[in-house]
Amino acid sequence: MIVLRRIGTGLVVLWVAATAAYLALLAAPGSTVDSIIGDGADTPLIRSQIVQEWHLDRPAVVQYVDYLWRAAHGDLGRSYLLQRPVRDVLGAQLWPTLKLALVAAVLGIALALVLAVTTRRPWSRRVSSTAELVLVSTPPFLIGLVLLSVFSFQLGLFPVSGDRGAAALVLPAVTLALPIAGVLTQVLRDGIDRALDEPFVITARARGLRERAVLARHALRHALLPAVSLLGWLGGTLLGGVVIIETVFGRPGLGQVTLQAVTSEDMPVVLAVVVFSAFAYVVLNTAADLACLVIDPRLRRS
Amino acid sequence: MTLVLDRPLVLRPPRYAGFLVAAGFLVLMLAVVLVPGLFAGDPLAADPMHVLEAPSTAHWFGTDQLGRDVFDRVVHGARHSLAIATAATLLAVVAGVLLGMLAGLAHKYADEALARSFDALSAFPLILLALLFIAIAGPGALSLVVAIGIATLPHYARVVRAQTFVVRQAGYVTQAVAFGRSRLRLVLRHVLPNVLGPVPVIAVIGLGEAILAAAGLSFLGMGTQPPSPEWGAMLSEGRNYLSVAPWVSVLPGVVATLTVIALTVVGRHLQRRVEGRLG
Amino acid sequence: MIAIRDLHVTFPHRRHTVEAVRGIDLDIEPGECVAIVGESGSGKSVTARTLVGLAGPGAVVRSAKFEVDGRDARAFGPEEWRRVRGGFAGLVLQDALVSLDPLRTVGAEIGEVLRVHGHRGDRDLRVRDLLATVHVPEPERRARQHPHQLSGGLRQRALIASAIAAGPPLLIADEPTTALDVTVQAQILALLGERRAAGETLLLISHDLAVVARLADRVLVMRDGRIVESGGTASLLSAPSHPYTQELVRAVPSAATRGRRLSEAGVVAAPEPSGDVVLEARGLTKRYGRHTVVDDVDVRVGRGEIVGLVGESGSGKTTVAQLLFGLVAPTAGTVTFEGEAWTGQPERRRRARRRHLQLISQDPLSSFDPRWTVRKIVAEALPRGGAVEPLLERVGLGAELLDRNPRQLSGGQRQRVAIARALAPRPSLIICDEPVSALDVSVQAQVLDLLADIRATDGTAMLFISHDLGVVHHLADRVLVMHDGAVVESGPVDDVFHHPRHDYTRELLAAVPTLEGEIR
Amino acid sequence: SEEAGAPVSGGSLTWAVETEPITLNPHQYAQAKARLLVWNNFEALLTHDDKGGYLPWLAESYDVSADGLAYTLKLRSGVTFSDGTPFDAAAVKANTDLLLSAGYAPTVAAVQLKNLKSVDVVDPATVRYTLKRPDVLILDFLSSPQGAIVSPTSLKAAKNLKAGGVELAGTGPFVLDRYAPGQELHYKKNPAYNWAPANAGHAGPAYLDEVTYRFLKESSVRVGALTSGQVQVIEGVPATDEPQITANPTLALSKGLNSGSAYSYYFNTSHAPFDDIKVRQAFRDALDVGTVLQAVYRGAATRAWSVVGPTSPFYDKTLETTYGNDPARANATLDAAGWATRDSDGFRTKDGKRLTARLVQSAPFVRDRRDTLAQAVQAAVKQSAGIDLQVSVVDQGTAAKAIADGQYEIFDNSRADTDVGAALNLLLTSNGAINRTGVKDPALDALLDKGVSTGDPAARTATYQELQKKVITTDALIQPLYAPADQIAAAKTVGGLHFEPTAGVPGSAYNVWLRK
Ligand SMILES: Nc1ncnc2c1ncn2[C@@H]1O[C@H](COP(=O)(O)OP(=O)(O)OP(=O)(O)O)[C@@H](O)[C@H]1O
Ligand SMILES: Nc1ncnc2c1ncn2[C@@H]1O[C@H](COP(=O)(O)OP(=O)(O)OP(=O)(O)O)[C@@H](O)[C@H]1O
Ligand SMILES: [Mg+2]
Ligand SMILES: [Mg+2]
Repeated sequence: MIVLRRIGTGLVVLWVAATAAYLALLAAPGSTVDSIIGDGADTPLIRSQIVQEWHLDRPAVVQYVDYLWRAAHGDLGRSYLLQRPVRDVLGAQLWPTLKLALVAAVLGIALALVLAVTTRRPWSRRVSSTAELVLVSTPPFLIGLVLLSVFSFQLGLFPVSGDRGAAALVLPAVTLALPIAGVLTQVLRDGIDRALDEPFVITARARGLRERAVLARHALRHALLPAVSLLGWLGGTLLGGVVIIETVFGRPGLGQVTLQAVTSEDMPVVLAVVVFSAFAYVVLNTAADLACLVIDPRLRRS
Repeated sequence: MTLVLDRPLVLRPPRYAGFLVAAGFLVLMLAVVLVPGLFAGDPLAADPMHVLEAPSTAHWFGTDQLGRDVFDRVVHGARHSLAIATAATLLAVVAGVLLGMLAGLAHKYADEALARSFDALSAFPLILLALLFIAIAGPGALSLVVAIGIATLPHYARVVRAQTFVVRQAGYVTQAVAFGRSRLRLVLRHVLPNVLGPVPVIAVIGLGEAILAAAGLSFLGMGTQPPSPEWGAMLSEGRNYLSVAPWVSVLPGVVATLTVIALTVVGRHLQRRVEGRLG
Repeated sequence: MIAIRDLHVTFPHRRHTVEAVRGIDLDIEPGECVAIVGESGSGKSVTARTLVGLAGPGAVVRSAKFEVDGRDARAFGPEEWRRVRGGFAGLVLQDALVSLDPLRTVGAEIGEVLRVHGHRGDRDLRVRDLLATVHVPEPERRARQHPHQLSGGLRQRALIASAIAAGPPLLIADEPTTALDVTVQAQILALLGERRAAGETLLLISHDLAVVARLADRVLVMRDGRIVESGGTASLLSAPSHPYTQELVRAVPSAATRGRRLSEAGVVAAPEPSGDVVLEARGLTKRYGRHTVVDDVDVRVGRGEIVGLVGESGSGKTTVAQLLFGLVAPTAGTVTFEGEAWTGQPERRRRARRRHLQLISQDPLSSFDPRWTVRKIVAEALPRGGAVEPLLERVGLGAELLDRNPRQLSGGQRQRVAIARALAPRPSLIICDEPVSALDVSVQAQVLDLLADIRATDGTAMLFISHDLGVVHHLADRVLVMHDGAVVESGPVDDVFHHPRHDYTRELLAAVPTLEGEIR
Repeated sequence: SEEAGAPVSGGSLTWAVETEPITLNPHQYAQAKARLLVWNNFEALLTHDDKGGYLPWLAESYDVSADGLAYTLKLRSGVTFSDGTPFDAAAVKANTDLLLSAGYAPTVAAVQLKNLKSVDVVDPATVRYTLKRPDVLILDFLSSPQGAIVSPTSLKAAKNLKAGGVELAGTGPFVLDRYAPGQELHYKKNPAYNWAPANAGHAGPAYLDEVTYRFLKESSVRVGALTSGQVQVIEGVPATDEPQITANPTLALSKGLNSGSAYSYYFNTSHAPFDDIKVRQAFRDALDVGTVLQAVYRGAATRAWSVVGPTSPFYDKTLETTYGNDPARANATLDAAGWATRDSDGFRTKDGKRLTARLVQSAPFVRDRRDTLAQAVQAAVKQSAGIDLQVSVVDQGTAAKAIADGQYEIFDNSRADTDVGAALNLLLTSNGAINRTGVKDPALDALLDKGVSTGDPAARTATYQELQKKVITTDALIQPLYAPADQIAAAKTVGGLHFEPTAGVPGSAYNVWLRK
């Protein structure tokens, strides 16, 4: 029931997102024909041919309904620029991005867990929280540029760019993971602090539990709750992050496709990216809700 | 009364030292924004004979690809970057407070619709949302302001909405009903001021986020137009020379980072103060 | 078992150091039940926690002698303290409802103690036995449930089970009955009495003299971190020697205190009811979904009358208050206020009459706009041009508080400000929803005296909601007993409380611990 | 280079390129930077020699009728596409007909084939192109990527015809067998290949077994990949990175100037201020192109004096040093033209209006640091003559709108057409597809017509030189800046790297070998 309702709202969010983006792009300056022509030759003949080819002479409403109809059937249209089905364009770029995002997420989460749990003594805590502050305050591309400059250009430890082999994944994944780790560590630490303030922790201590056990068996689980609900945010950050990270490290992926599509007003691709990101958000948030249910029995009531 | 237990006490007292340093830095930044000419020379003066020179006493931050002094550009860039971030945050705060309060006070369905649209809006990564907006309006400072404003708006709207719920049900609003106050008066006298409470503090931290977002978008070439010395744009231009002249991109980035850190430190300090007062 | 001399516990802070405990002596002999009573903040909990080495973060503990189980605890390391906790002394914490980890099952929480203290054998079986010992029905099913699935009473039982799991010779119970309904409270006290009868050593902590009176052999009265008086329970309660203890004993409201002042010697006049009806509700019903929260309730309050409304938590008292106040529309039923229809009116029409109906709630702090000063809060309620100072004077507050923020006031002062504000528009009826439940006995005594004075001088009628039968018996003229949303019994207080006709009322009355019963 | 030794067969090469082609269908070709990829697996009927003439490739010979309206080509025999389809006249006709069909390649049909009437199969080894009016540029088309012949079988079968890819089969020395979008293209040798043109360097199959082209957009990243040995060849080396290559003894750098039009600023003459020739002249005098180029490209750019690139056979060398870099004259001219007052920012004004020129650059098409160059020009003309050059880099839609609405005073462009006549037609004819100067001059149109009506190189040179004098000297329509160039940097173990004759862009991998 909960799942069904979630899927329902999810679909609504998707539809709203797709429609909003569609309307927004409709409002963009320059016609669709302009964006298809790009900086190429431009004569009335060429224009009329383009209009014919893409059926741009139909009323906007018809085009919109057609777009929705096809999107509902999994057909996201054809890229104006690349002349290929959008599904192929995104499909081909999905894996490199996903790979990067997954590795970065795992790295970031692992780092955050380790830091939040191990840096409980005053001085280590201070060092760690300062580092977190710096990480969350630094533009990700600066982190990337510095890592690139030091580890690739100066030391030559990692390949400069591209998507070949595990070594090429290290720097971008670290760049993407560091700010995430910064935020998550703060959230986890705060959650642990809060949990340690709760009376049940004193009860646990009064039973003779070791401090380590109090942390692992009681506090950490409570700290996970706020962290898990950040899953949606995490997905957004990763997706937004790859746009910049892929540019910095010259990696292929959705970020590059998005950027190219936005600058050249490749409307079908832009729309697809919008729908995809809304989709990812819906999926991740549903997952987060379910995870919260698993962790916190109090939520299972209704 | 409940007790605060077994958390190392050392952490509780606010870090005044850090706060003071950060606040001092921000004051300096403010001065730089108001009278950049006092601190640095012409950010546009190109010198083709001294291109991509390393930092020295003549050029503290080195020179860029056109022989412009990077320090001068960073100083003047503060005005551009901070103006964009401030304008965007103001936009987000004003719109967010209005919409959030509207949702918090509205009837169930209107509230639900508004809340869902905040959700839908925050379903998109800031960068993507801004890119979408820029795809429509074209790059430029104004686009950046509106894009970041729209993208960060749900943040404030949600806080205000939640706060409105709390305030709406608070005892003192009930009490005010007991004195036969009209709805409008209730909203203006009790709800609005109490809802606004946490907003300035979030806005200070949000300002840092706006700076980061603006820098990110400028980095992607969607921001201010050359030759204006915006930090993100400088980073982006300098990136081409990363292997030969890292200072051109790294130093503006460091200044941007320091500003964001300072804002966060000051914001968190204020937050603790406010929470301490309320709780 | 415990021998402590000159114990000091301080919490050093940068600006102000809190001296929570200032030089107390404490001895506990095996098989004895010792009680510590005192007002909030007197240092009871800190003392209890210091006994197991958990005084708190940054606490500085000094003592001339600190022996636990015959050994000098001042030299204990973490491992030795760990063995004391749960092994030598079981601690039942003050906040019973939140002292079990909400994310883990009750069985896991109890089993944890067993594991830590090296229990051999089938742990699940032992957990079930323990739950049965503390009279948890269906222990097998309960062990698999999470705390939120248990009622307050069951949670407290489970907590006690976990405290005694490793068989510690000493059980420390910090306010084991606070926040529980009277009937549940009686059951827990019976459980503790059982353990005491079985010869266990007990350290009982409470702010409620009546609770302590039933169980303890010896009572220590604490105030401001010091022990002001101690002695055998019966002698101490019947003939307190320290003025503070005297004050404490006098301040407990009950049937016997009707018409008397609680905070000082003296009487309060109770005017004859005039027979006018201020507010009348008929057939009030409120449903939330399929759940009927208030079921066909009739309420009538005469001019100058104090009507008590008692009932257990969740019985619908607050909802009745909201219905009468007109914040929530009833599902069925009508309310007439000062002879005119009150329900079913648009808020615009009611606005002018609002001032005649005021509200005082349990938590005054949340009823003040956090940004406002006392002056502004009271002035808002005053008709144009009214002065604030005389009002404050009436409720016994000095003008020096005028420019303070409510957060800078004590609990009693806050409630007085709330009363002053409620009085400002000269209302004909004040609805008081648990106005004294959060206050210490002595402060509660002052507030109750104040309310009685107001009724006597102004003739203001009150609907007085409380779960404390003693308070209602002390103050009210008539009483309504609520149970599961319905009024099961009503009538003059003495009639209802001395000759209860309904089973539920009898049950309630039987559960109330009273000082008189113990002293005699 | 010498260190690569004599050609050897075998091996696999990785080559980092700047641009990922938006399409792999040669008919849709639109990016000069993609040209080095096209010729690996596709071939045209003719190819350019290095003197402005044409050599047969898939054709054996060509013949032009006296009236210049019929071009008859004899086709090579024994050629097969990599999918097994035989190459013949029908295949050629199928390709050209497809190009002419509505909606397939609008630009080719409207520009390169605008004068084509029909294509006819004379016999299986002969095709005839019949024109509506004389147009020598048809030869340029026949040797261009758009004129490449694709297997008609694969054209019919292709799912994403316009995007192309592994499904399109050509006759070239390599076969495209893998395309990883965003990452790389992988070609393997076509062992049956035996029909290289005369100027290809060798005959028979290619030396390399496989070539991989990786797309690395950032120049620093390409250089890094080369210096760290991840790739053996890169193209596109910006001036600032050149020292890194030249300082490295194991690497070699070579450059080629592109054909087509020079990178130039075109003045919009349809409104003020550049409707006044004096202002156009003053702008050019205010600018010291040499210094600006030196600052931005650090001596790596070749200054252009004409709209026609210096490597073109039609280039008019006499234009050099005849204008520019005379601030005194610029200021005098502007004073005389009425822009005598200055505002508080130091810019010239007239009737309260600032002397402003807007240059709108479309972000996706900015390359070679032309945005940086624009900033340098901006600083220069401000300093020397108080001209306010406003540069904006915008997205494609905004740029298109600005151009369509005439909201610009300067338009920047370079064209990589192999025959510069094609570029000039687009840029300068009254109804040219990218005529952004707004010039409508019958005399100019007549010259442009004359330039394509004869195939005689000498006659064409004379025509185009007259034209250059007119647009550069007489009318001051254009501010030429630099001749676009390509760079190749490679490990010295790589041999046979070269630039395509005429086009001046890096050549295909056919003649490249890798020292063992
Ligand atoms: N960790 C701590 N840091 C600072 N002060 C503390 C701490 N723990 C307790 N205190 C202070 O010590 C004093 C005694 O507190 P304690 O909890 O012992 O009171 P109590 O008698 O149990 O009151 P209550 O009846 O409200 O539970 C209070 O003033 C309290 O504020
Ligand atoms: N808005 C509401 N929606 C649904 N149920 C409600 C609502 N308000 C109260 N209830 C339910 O109505 C019942 C009575 O609540 P009420 O607050 O009136 O009890 P009470 O007697 O005041 O209890 P307490 O002594 O704990 O304050 C409870 O079970 C409560 O959960
Ligand atoms: Mg206590
Ligand atoms: Mg209640």
